Amino acid sequence: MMREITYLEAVREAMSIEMRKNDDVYILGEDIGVYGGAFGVTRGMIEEFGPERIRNTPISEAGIAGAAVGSALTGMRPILELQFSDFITIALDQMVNQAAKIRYMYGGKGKVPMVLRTPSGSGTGAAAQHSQSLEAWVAHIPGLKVVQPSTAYDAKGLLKAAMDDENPVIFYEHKLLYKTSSAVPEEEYSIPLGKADIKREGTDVTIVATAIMVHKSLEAAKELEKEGISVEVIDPRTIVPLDEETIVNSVKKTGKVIVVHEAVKRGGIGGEIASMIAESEAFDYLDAPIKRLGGASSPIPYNPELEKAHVPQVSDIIKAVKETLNRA
Amino acid sequence: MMREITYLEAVREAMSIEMRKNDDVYILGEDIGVYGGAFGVTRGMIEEFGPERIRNTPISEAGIAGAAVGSALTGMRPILELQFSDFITIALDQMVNQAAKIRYMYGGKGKVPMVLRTPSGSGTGAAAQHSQSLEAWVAHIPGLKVVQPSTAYDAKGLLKAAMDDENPVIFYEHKLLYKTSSAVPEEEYSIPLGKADIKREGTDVTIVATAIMVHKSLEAAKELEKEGISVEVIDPRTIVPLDEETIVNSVKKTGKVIVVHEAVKRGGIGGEIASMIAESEAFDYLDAPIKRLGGASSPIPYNPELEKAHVPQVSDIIKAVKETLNRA
Amino acid sequence: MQLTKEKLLVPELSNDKLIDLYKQMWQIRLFDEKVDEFFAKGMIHGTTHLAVGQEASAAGVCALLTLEDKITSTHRGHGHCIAKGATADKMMAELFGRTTGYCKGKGGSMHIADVDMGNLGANGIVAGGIPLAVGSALTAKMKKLDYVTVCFFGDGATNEGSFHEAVNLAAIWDLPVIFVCENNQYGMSGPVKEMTRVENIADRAHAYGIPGVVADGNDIIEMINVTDEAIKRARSGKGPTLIEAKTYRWKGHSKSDAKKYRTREEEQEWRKKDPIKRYKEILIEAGILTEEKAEEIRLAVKQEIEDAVKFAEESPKPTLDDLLTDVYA
Amino acid sequence: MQLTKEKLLVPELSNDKLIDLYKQMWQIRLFDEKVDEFFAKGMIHGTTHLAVGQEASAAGVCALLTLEDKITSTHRGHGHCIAKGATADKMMAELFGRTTGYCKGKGGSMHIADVDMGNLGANGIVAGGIPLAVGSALTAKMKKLDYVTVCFFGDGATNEGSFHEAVNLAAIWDLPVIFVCENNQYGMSGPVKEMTRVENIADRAHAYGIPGVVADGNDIIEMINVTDEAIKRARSGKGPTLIEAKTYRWKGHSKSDAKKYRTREEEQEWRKKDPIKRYKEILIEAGILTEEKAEEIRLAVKQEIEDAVKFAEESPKPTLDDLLTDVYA
Ligand SMILES: Cc1ncc(C[n+]2csc(CCOP(=O)(O)OP(=O)(O)O)c2C)c(N)n1
Ligand SMILES: Cc1ncc(C[n+]2csc(CCOP(=O)(O)OP(=O)(O)O)c2C)c(N)n1
Ligand SMILES: [Mg+2]
Ligand SMILES: [Mg+2]
Repeated sequence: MMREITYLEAVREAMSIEMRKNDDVYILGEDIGVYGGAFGVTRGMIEEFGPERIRNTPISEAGIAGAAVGSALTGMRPILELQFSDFITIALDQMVNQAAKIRYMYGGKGKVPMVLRTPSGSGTGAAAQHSQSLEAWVAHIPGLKVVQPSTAYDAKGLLKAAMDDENPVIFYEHKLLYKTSSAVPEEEYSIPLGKADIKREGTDVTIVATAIMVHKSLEAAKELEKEGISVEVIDPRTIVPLDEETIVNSVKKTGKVIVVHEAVKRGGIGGEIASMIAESEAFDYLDAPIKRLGGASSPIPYNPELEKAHVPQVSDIIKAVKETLNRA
Repeated sequence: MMREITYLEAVREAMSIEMRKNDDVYILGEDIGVYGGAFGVTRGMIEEFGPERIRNTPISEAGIAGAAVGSALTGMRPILELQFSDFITIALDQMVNQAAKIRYMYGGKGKVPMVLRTPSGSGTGAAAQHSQSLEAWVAHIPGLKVVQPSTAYDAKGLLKAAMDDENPVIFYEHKLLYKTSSAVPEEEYSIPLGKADIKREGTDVTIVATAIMVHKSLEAAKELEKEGISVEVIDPRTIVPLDEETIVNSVKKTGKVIVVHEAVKRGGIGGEIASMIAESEAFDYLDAPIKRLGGASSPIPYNPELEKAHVPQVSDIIKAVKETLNRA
Repeated sequence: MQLTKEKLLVPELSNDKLIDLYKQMWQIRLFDEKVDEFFAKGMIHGTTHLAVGQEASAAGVCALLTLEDKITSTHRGHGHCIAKGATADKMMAELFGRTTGYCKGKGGSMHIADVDMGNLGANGIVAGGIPLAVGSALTAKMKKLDYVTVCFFGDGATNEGSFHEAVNLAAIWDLPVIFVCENNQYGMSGPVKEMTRVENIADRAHAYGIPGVVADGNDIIEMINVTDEAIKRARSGKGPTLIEAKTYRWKGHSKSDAKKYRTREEEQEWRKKDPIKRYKEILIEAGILTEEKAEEIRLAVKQEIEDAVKFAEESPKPTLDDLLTDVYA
Repeated sequence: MQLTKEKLLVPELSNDKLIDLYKQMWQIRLFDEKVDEFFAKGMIHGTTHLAVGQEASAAGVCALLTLEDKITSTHRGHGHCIAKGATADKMMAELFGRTTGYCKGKGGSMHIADVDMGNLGANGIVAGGIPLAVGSALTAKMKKLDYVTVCFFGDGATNEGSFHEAVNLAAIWDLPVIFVCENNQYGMSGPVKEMTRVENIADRAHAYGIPGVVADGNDIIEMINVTDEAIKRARSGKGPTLIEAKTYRWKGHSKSDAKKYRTREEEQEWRKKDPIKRYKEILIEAGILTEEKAEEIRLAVKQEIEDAVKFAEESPKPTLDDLLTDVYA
């Protein structure tokens, strides 16, 4: 049987394998050295790769993002670890106004092969400034690819593809998934960016869910199965590029769809996915309105009960499925 | 007959009237003094209000945004002029992680009454880093209100409401609208945030359009009228709060809807608006799929023909209306 | 006031005030020690950053502040809160996520604020509070109010662009703000010596044309003296000062920290410079305090913290309806 | 090399090279004069920022660079491009939005780049190129390549957080980068004297523990000399230098600028320090150039620019399909 490792280990393993093969790959970020990074992802790596390639930086998100872009433009393949995805606010100018635009703006000359890895999501009690899910921002920017793995297996394969990409990729790791495990091959493999995964097949309703919501949706599907409801759960895995085909085909099959993410519902990527479905050939197959579930329209509260109430839970998903089925 | 003034003058007038009445209001920003701001909006104001209240700043978007937030928190009512809305990338941490969250995060104590005014949009040939429309970013953040006036009249009234608001408001001015004129009362008036305006009544199809797309939609409506097609054009005016009721009622009436904005379609606010409609009671009235028009998935090119091709034009809107009617 | 042969205290402070400050240092330490205990037991949600060992800078800097004066604080903010007048009960209630907490349980350790009392808030964003402090000082200047704003931040924060932009603004506008860098030698793990090439963080003041002062952050008397000067400068319209308080955090960065980036020996060296012990010795030598009285104070504070815990535990939790209170957009 | 009694040129440059530099200064000036003319006539789309009056820093700093060396530039970047080897025809084609332009007409004035030639790009974001330069220098260090990276930016840019963060990074990592601040006394309109409290921008180097040098930015010989030293430092692994070139832009900030923030007298004073004229006089005094030869050069450059215009005008425009070329996400 294949060994199981955690999501966190999968991320680390993908980087380590790559770094052993390719000297151009290095990691930079705050406290990624002996400290091992805020979540321990790079723990042990400085011992293997040394401080040049596991490059501890000052607390300077704009500077290190720009340094990553500049080094990528001149031949390196940096992996930038941003301690919390909320701090992308500070690194955003370099990612959006430089990294994303350079190739196009320079008439195709110049490329920026880099990965910005960053943990997102709530559930750790870190409150309003350390718990956001802001992937919709970068997904809105032409020139950035956006990845959100939900399992250890996917994390390893998607990170390999991200590192191989010639263009900037924002790679979101979910904090609550770091300790979850799945079977992961020891050798390297790549999961193409833009290929959704049907995490569970079903016939009555499609759920498109990202990151941790994949797991909540699978739990909901299990519950619903007991009531004879067959749920298909699709994990897009990358929101840019988005595998429209897999999603559309599923909706054509089930005729009902719910989109679930942890990010605030208002202006979240769910609107894009739902609208894409509605604009597609699946529209004529829809038996019920497309429902979206997402975070509440408030900053993320500290109190643990409120924090949970902020994001969709299994019970919310079950409720949404039933409402959708009743509408059909 | 009421005098006409430009959109730019309307913005300036709203600020001047308010500043004459309320000493707590001041403006800060780069080159807003004798230079009059990058687009000339504050021209003449330093002569009337002096350099303390028309406060020229260094080129420090993060610093001045934070200074605005801090002064708002302690009793001032700052208006921050950001030279180009693309530079919100640099001011974003203060707006998103501080301004938007302070009231909630502090348990309701503390408020941040400030307006961030900034010009957005393409069409001036300023290329990839000076032409974006990033309103979807801030609309995604609980705690920020987002305004996009399309006429001089609306600009004056909405800015008054924004200045009166006890909370942070992002106020987008469209560069190509600065020189457009409309009838504007001399005295002050307020247009409530969250109240859409039906810019043209119609019965066959609803267009929800923002900022400059309001005008392009009205042009399209005029053309279509010649062919006997009656178009209703709704201008939400504020995307947070969004006047869902006016939009939903219109769609219930026409059964067909197109959402148009200049921002990149992928991940733009159109997805939110379209999904909101699909989730509402209007769903059952829909005779055709909801169409969205928005900017292409590329950075904004310099060449003027390509620059135009990047964003929806009147002909694109006409085409979309016809396709929608054919589907119905 | 000549406290002892070596110690001159410049501003006039009563003996009661000096003893109060001693008490306050214990409040800071014992509050954080208690929080540490709760985190170790998993009794508190989230994370926390403790200021044990850094009590002298919070207490010393705030010693001369009035109720009208403001502060901005950091992720490591409990000490600043207490020094600015926050009480342990409402702070503990906040950490317990209760409605009686400073933020009704919605902010937690990194966001304790009390705007009415002049505490403009702890901050989870490193350097995030620096521009806020400048804005607060701008209000004072524009409204011709007499208050000063003290802005606390760490050594690591001085590598953020926000630090640079904000200090420059305060400098060119001569704002009444006092920048207090608590240089505890490390960021989360990054040693200040590797993260900058300057000898002292205070040297960075040159880049803004303002005074920069290095102080022994574990000596409350020195902290009071340098702050006194900075406050006078600020209140007389002469603009900001950057004070660097050299100090050390005794605990790990946050709740989980193996402290691999520093040695146990270094920790021991710094523990010898315990700011509370040093202050106690000065007060005793000056005849203001006795060992017995000192112990009494410590025990009283201990009880105060226990009472705070009780208050927190007995306080109501928010209901789910509270998720959307204080939401306006 | 003792050029004249006063002028010592430290690095060894041939007379041909020195004359080339004179020509280059005219290329920079006449290119921008031509662009100015086109904008005034509304013949070019968008906006532009001209470096007329600042020719000595671009030409002087780049005089010693090899093809492998890199530069990052700014919104006011035409001069840097030319100094790093760009040709007027492809630059002009870019401004005309043609497919033969450096960016196929998609970048425009603010984004001219030629990565293969070591020009990592002009930049529309003030200070945006500074971290990029640091990244480029990091590549050199990590790959053990011998190139240096020159990072151009304005006085205004030094108030951005990116400047601070990036220079600090370069300093702690001893990166081979040369920071060249072209202090032309103003941002868009903000006078450097009001936007900072330092006497010289070069003083900011203290905050990073690196050398800061003030130079006469209108004296190409001085620019070459200080750059020479900085390059040697960089190539020998000693890290970055901050050079401040004091200079002045003759034109308005961008195409529409009433220049109310400065006086006509000040402009006249600076015009007297015309860098081209000064250099010409030195070369003539040193016996390297004659008035006749100088005029010949100017006329040749003039023709070159006319040819560039012709090239641009005759070049094809992109088709609508080009909107989505070079798009990957
Ligand atoms: C913008 C930002 N970057 C990174 C972090 C993560 N972080 C929290 S505290 C800290 C170290 C701060 O160091 P310093 O400023 O010296 O304060 P200290 O913790 O030593 O008191 C880091 C990196 C953060 N909260 N915000
Ligand atoms: C981040 C950012 N803020 C503001 C601007 C608008 N802007 C363009 S150039 C300029 C002035 C720059 O001054 P300086 O750095 O001195 O360069 P100079 O124009 O004098 O060459 C400003 C404010 C910008 N392009 N980018
Ligand atoms: Mg520290
Ligand atoms: Mg300048």
